[in-house]
Amino acid sequence: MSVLCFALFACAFNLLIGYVGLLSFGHATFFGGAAYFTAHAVKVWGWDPLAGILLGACGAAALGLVVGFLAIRRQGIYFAMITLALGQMFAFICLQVPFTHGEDGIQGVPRGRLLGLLDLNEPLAMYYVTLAIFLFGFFAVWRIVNSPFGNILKAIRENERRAVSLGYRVERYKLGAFVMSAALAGLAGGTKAIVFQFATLTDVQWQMSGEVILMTLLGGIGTLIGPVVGAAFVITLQNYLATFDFPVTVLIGIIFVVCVLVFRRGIAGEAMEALRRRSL
Amino acid sequence: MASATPILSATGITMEFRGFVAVKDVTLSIREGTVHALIGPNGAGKTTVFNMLTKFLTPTRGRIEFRGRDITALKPAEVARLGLVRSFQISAVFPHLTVLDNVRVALQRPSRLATQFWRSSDVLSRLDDRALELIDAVNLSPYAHLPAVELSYGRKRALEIATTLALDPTMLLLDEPMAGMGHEDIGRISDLIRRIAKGRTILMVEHNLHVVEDLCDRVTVLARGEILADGSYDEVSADPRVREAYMGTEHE
Amino acid sequence: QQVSDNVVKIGILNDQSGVYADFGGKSSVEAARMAVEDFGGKVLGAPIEIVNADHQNKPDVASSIARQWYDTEKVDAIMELTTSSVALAVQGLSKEKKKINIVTGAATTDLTGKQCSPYGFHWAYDTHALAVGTGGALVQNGGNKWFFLTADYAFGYSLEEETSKFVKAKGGQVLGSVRHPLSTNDFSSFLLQAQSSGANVIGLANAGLDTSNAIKQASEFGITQGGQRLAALLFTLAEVRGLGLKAAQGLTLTEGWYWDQSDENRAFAKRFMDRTGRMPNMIHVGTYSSVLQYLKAIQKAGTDATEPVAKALHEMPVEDVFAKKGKVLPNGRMVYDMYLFQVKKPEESKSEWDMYKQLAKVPGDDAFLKASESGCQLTQ
Amino acid sequence: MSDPLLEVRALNAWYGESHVLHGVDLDIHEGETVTLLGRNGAGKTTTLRAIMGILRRREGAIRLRGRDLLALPLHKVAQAGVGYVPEERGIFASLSVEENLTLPPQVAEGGMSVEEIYSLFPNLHERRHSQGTKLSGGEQQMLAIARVLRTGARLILLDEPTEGLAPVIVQRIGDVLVALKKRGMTILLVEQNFRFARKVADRFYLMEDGRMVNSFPGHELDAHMDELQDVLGV
Amino acid sequence: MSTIFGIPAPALYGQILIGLINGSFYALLSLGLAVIFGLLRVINFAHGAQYMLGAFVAYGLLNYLGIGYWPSLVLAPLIVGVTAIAIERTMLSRLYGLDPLYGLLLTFGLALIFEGAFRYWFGTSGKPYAPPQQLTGALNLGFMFLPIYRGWVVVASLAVCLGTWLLIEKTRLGAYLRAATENATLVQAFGVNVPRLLTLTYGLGAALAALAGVLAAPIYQVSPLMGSNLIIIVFAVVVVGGMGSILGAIVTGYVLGVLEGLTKVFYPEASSIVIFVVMALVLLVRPAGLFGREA
Ligand SMILES: Nc1ncnc2c1ncn2[C@@H]1O[C@H](COP(=O)(O)OP(=O)(O)OP(=O)(O)O)[C@@H](O)[C@H]1O
Ligand SMILES: Nc1ncnc2c1ncn2[C@@H]1O[C@H](COP(=O)(O)OP(=O)(O)OP(=O)(O)O)[C@@H](O)[C@H]1O
Ligand SMILES: [Mg+2]
Ligand SMILES: [Mg+2]
Repeated sequence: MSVLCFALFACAFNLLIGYVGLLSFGHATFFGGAAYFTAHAVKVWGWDPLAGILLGACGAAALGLVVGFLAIRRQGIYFAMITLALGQMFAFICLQVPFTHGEDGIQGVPRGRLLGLLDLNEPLAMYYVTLAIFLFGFFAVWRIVNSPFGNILKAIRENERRAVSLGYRVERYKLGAFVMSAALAGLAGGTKAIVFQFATLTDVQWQMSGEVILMTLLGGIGTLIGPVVGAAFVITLQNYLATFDFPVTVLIGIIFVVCVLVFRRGIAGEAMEALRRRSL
Repeated sequence: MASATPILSATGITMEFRGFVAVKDVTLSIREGTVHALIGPNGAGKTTVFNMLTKFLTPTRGRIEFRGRDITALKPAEVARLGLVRSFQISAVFPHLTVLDNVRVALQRPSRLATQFWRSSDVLSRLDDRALELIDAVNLSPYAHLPAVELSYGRKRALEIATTLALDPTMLLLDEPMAGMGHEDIGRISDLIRRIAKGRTILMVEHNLHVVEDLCDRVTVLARGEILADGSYDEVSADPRVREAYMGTEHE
Repeated sequence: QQVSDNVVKIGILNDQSGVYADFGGKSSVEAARMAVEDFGGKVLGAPIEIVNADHQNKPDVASSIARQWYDTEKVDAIMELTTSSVALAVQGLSKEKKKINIVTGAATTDLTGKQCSPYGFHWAYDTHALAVGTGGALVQNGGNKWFFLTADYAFGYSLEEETSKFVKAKGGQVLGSVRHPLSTNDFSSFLLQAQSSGANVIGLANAGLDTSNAIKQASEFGITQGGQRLAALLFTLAEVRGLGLKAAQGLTLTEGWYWDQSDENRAFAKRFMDRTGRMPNMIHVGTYSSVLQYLKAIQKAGTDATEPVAKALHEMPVEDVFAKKGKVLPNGRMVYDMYLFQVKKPEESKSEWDMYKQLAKVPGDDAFLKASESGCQLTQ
Repeated sequence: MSDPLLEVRALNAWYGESHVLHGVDLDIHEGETVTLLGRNGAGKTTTLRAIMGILRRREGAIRLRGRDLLALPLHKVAQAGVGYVPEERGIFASLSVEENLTLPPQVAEGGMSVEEIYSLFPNLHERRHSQGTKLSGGEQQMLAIARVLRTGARLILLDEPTEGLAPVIVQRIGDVLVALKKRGMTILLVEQNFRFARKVADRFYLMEDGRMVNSFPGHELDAHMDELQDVLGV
Repeated sequence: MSTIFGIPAPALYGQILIGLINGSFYALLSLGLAVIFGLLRVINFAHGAQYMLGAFVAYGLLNYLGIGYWPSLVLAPLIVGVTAIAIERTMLSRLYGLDPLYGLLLTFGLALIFEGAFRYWFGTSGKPYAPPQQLTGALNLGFMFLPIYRGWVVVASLAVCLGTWLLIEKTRLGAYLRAATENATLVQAFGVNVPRLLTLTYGLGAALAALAGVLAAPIYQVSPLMGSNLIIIVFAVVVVGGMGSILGAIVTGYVLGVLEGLTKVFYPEASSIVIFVVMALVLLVRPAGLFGREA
């Protein structure tokens, strides 16, 4: 289940990097922010879990609007830096505002009954709900990428000035994509809060943004399935390595470096390339 | 055919860059339905005027009106949406899209297919006929499925013109459309411009005087940021100041 | 069947590579192994196995590991649980799964308060004990005018708030406080404010690198030479060593254990040192003690089933190298004595690890909240 | 006849997977001005880039005074005395006009001085402190040419130097090339405007689809008009 | 005693001075970052790690080889610079011409490796490092007690910043550097050995970070964590100053240091985010940063 949450998160992230060419280094804001919103709504206000998750996604979209508004003014590396800094700012705020409970996090979030019917404390029920949400998000990304709107996004990535001269209000497109990506990341974060029954600072910190980049990079930037593969790989690795003697961060760092140097296309990307070569 | 009312008029526009005056108090009015040339030596301020007219630069002073509407304060995308579209002097295409996709991107905008993120992009295939037609018009049909990066320079320019035309603009601003083109293409693009000029207004910057002579109803000469002469090609080319500042001695 | 699956499996789940690795880390696993050996390697005839994992300070990783341990690897109890978000998350899970967890690596009193569990125990320090130790005992040692440097988040506030309470209760005064953001590099602005406040104790309500940096810079600004004392509310032996006595001298702090307090402690420390190359701190020894006590409880209950073992843990006194006359409250809080220490001057230190002198002993009953005041539902 | 200064034999070149030059042969003798003609996409620019070594995927032989250029890293080619004026001009935005002008290191004695260059292109003098890319298109072209004149390179590769220039300036550049020729400079020129080219060229090469299809001396241009018509569509 | 907004004036001067000291670190670090970014178009995420490395090398030199502060001031940047050169040669150089984001990701990975490894070897509580004998003690400036060592930090970093700025903006070498940022191939086609230039630049940038690390060792705890917290702030500084603008990095470093210092007095809770707030404001008004050129 945690793999599904992270996979959705990575897909949302990939929507930006893979198709708009924007590397957000602050996506943890939307993921972790949504987790807090959902956890709070469900635990304190006693909302239905689905409503809580939706609130998380909407909250993330709202955050996306603010962050995006500031960040889309620049491209490439500048954009990455700005999102990173804003993300860091958000993490500081989360540390300080009372409803997040500082470093303890919001703990013991009840899973409750979905729409009052389905008991999510049942692991299998929870699993299918998570799967359904993931599939919904995955489909949404696919749809957006292969839509007329997605087409314009690609054109903007290619040559922004030219797109402007053709009459496109480029900022709106980018902001639109950013908000969509944030909302989907929020969907993932909100679901995670219900699955794990807590929301903590780890999800809003920049290391989390780094992790989602790793997942996407490892799986294959700009491939639809890549982020899913990458997320599964990283999460499994993290849990597996936990019982190892070797320091986890070092290994993750090494994977990062190796990926960038030799498998830039990522697992899915390399696999597709291999297939293409064979069919030639 | 050409009516007397100006479709685009600029009054006293001035552009200063940190103390350097690139364009000084230029007043220009383009009559609807004409092909108007803006010529002048290098650095005279032609591209700068273009940039101001399409709002990629905001004039330091002055006022610009398009079809009776004050557009001095608009954003570039808005100006394009009003039907005033430009091409760039240094070629501007979407490099990793195919030629066909390049043109389709332009066609998409007025077709209201641009913001639909919930539909499949297959709906765009309905734009293909029109796109191929435009590509054929600039002689790029054999390359329709090639990514634009792989085109040679001259062909990129041709593609850019096709893309600009795709918007079916009321008025076109072409910045040196012939630059870098081979002779046969110059002929072809001239024909194309002549064809599209029907029912449209065109303002172009061009150094190829044959083309200017051939195509343009009216010529404005810019030198050092100011208007030096204005009139038909014959009038202007007879002006000794223009000959000295621009054409040089050899041009007959 | 007395012992499920014929083996007692204990999981040590802590931070082994991150910020808190020095608190417990891999060495805690060694401490747990020592407890198993000291117990005799078998309980009720069944072998004892220690497993361990690095949760990387991520509650979701911790929670996944704990779930996997409980569900597929048949782990019977989880110990240590560094950092409060992890401890709370795993305690929540353990409660749901009806498994025992004993926390030694986290400070929040919520573990035995609002979020207490019938199967959850809190074995070493908590914020309350630290506050009582440093706040209360130091006033009696002459530190009666306080100024706080507080980390600007919940942990810092609660340390400051509780400490102030005890300072005032003992007749001291709190002259003011300044809040600094988490992970501040430079404390000089705050130290200048503290310096000019007229206080004779500067309380550092923060943790980790923040505390280290504040202490180091305080010595640079001549604060201790100027007659003010520094009191760190959460600081351990390893960190003092990292600072060096030159910078840390005169610092007062509260810990639950120090190697040089008795022959028994020295003997334990030597064994530990031989195996890990470092001196144990209260968390290592706490984990040792929690494992040992857990085994004793199994022995007493005659089974490793959760309910009887939890009952035994609640009832049995704790008597080992870590705690003397320790007792467990109904909310899971283990009550034992804490100590106020002062860091020695470089010239007073006789060996590499000779760093503390004891100022006061804080009896367990004073140090820890009473079960009835803790806010734990189980005790009402 | 003496050995050529630059000798290109059976040159093949690729952009990634696409094979663009198919066995190009080319000789330029010391002091000669040679013009490459060909329609858009014929491979003229590619030939220059391959000689310079900017395009790395090449086969065949390129020799400068008998020395093999194929194996040299890019900067060594320039140091061997080859100057390059790229099609897209390559003016640096973060440098002032004057810095742009003085950027290329001198590779040999005998280059023009900055003063000489300014008197040749007064526009540049006037705008010397402004940012390089703030120059107009034509001014940038002048700057790009001016830049290699300073370095003392004896062989310069010029890619469409008159593109986008006002007729007066084109004339001036023609004069400059003639002057350079007098100084013994060797020039390889790519040009669409062969009215301009005929003024300066000693020899023409005609290119089509990545191959050299013909070569003839400058004065025979009129005699080859038909062929040009055919290949260039004049 | 005169007061400004309820704060005694002397205390205020003290805070400004302290802000300046912090600013020195920001300036040094963002300078190195800007130099590397300026030429290699690489956001050097390993910068924080290289800063930390500088401090640890100084610690190591002292404790294992008995080499003191002053030689370390030269040796540590040199050593770190050499490792950086090795990294550039073996890894970074393969990424040129690709999307600059890969450089960022690579250095991010390197930062994880360095920090993880140092945490593994040295633990997290850090190591002691005392200021050199000559610079211990403090000056009484009347309004505040200024540790001599801090005064030295300001002087040293100002000098280094100024020197680097002159090198890049006023020399031919600098012109090559700037031109190569835009079009490395073309600069190389003019006969400049660009690959070597890139290598040296990365080495220089890393050495600047390491120098900041050595300067920091006596003030801050020498710990594997010391870089990762700082680096994000330094990124913000660079964005505010305008990426790749050398002067911008330096000036903004000092200005933001002072601003942060003042926030610590007036509204300490906000001092960690003040830089980010400034960054957001600057981006709204001047997207290219205060000293950046519009793209
Ligand atoms: N952004 C700018 N900042 C400063 N100066 C500029 C800027 N843009 C243009 N200029 C200057 O303004 C003058 C006019 O430039 P412009 O590009 O309009 O010329 P042009 O007439 O289009 O010339 P060409 O035919 O060579 O393209 C030039 O001298 C140029 O250096
Ligand atoms: N970057 C590139 N990638 C792939 N193919 C390219 C690239 N650049 C050019 N080509 C192809 O190489 C061929 C030769 O191009 P080149 O630029 O050499 O032509 P040219 O003769 O200089 O034309 P022009 O007069 O238009 O400048 C063309 O077919 C072009 O499509
Ligand atoms: Mg122009
Ligand atoms: Mg060409």
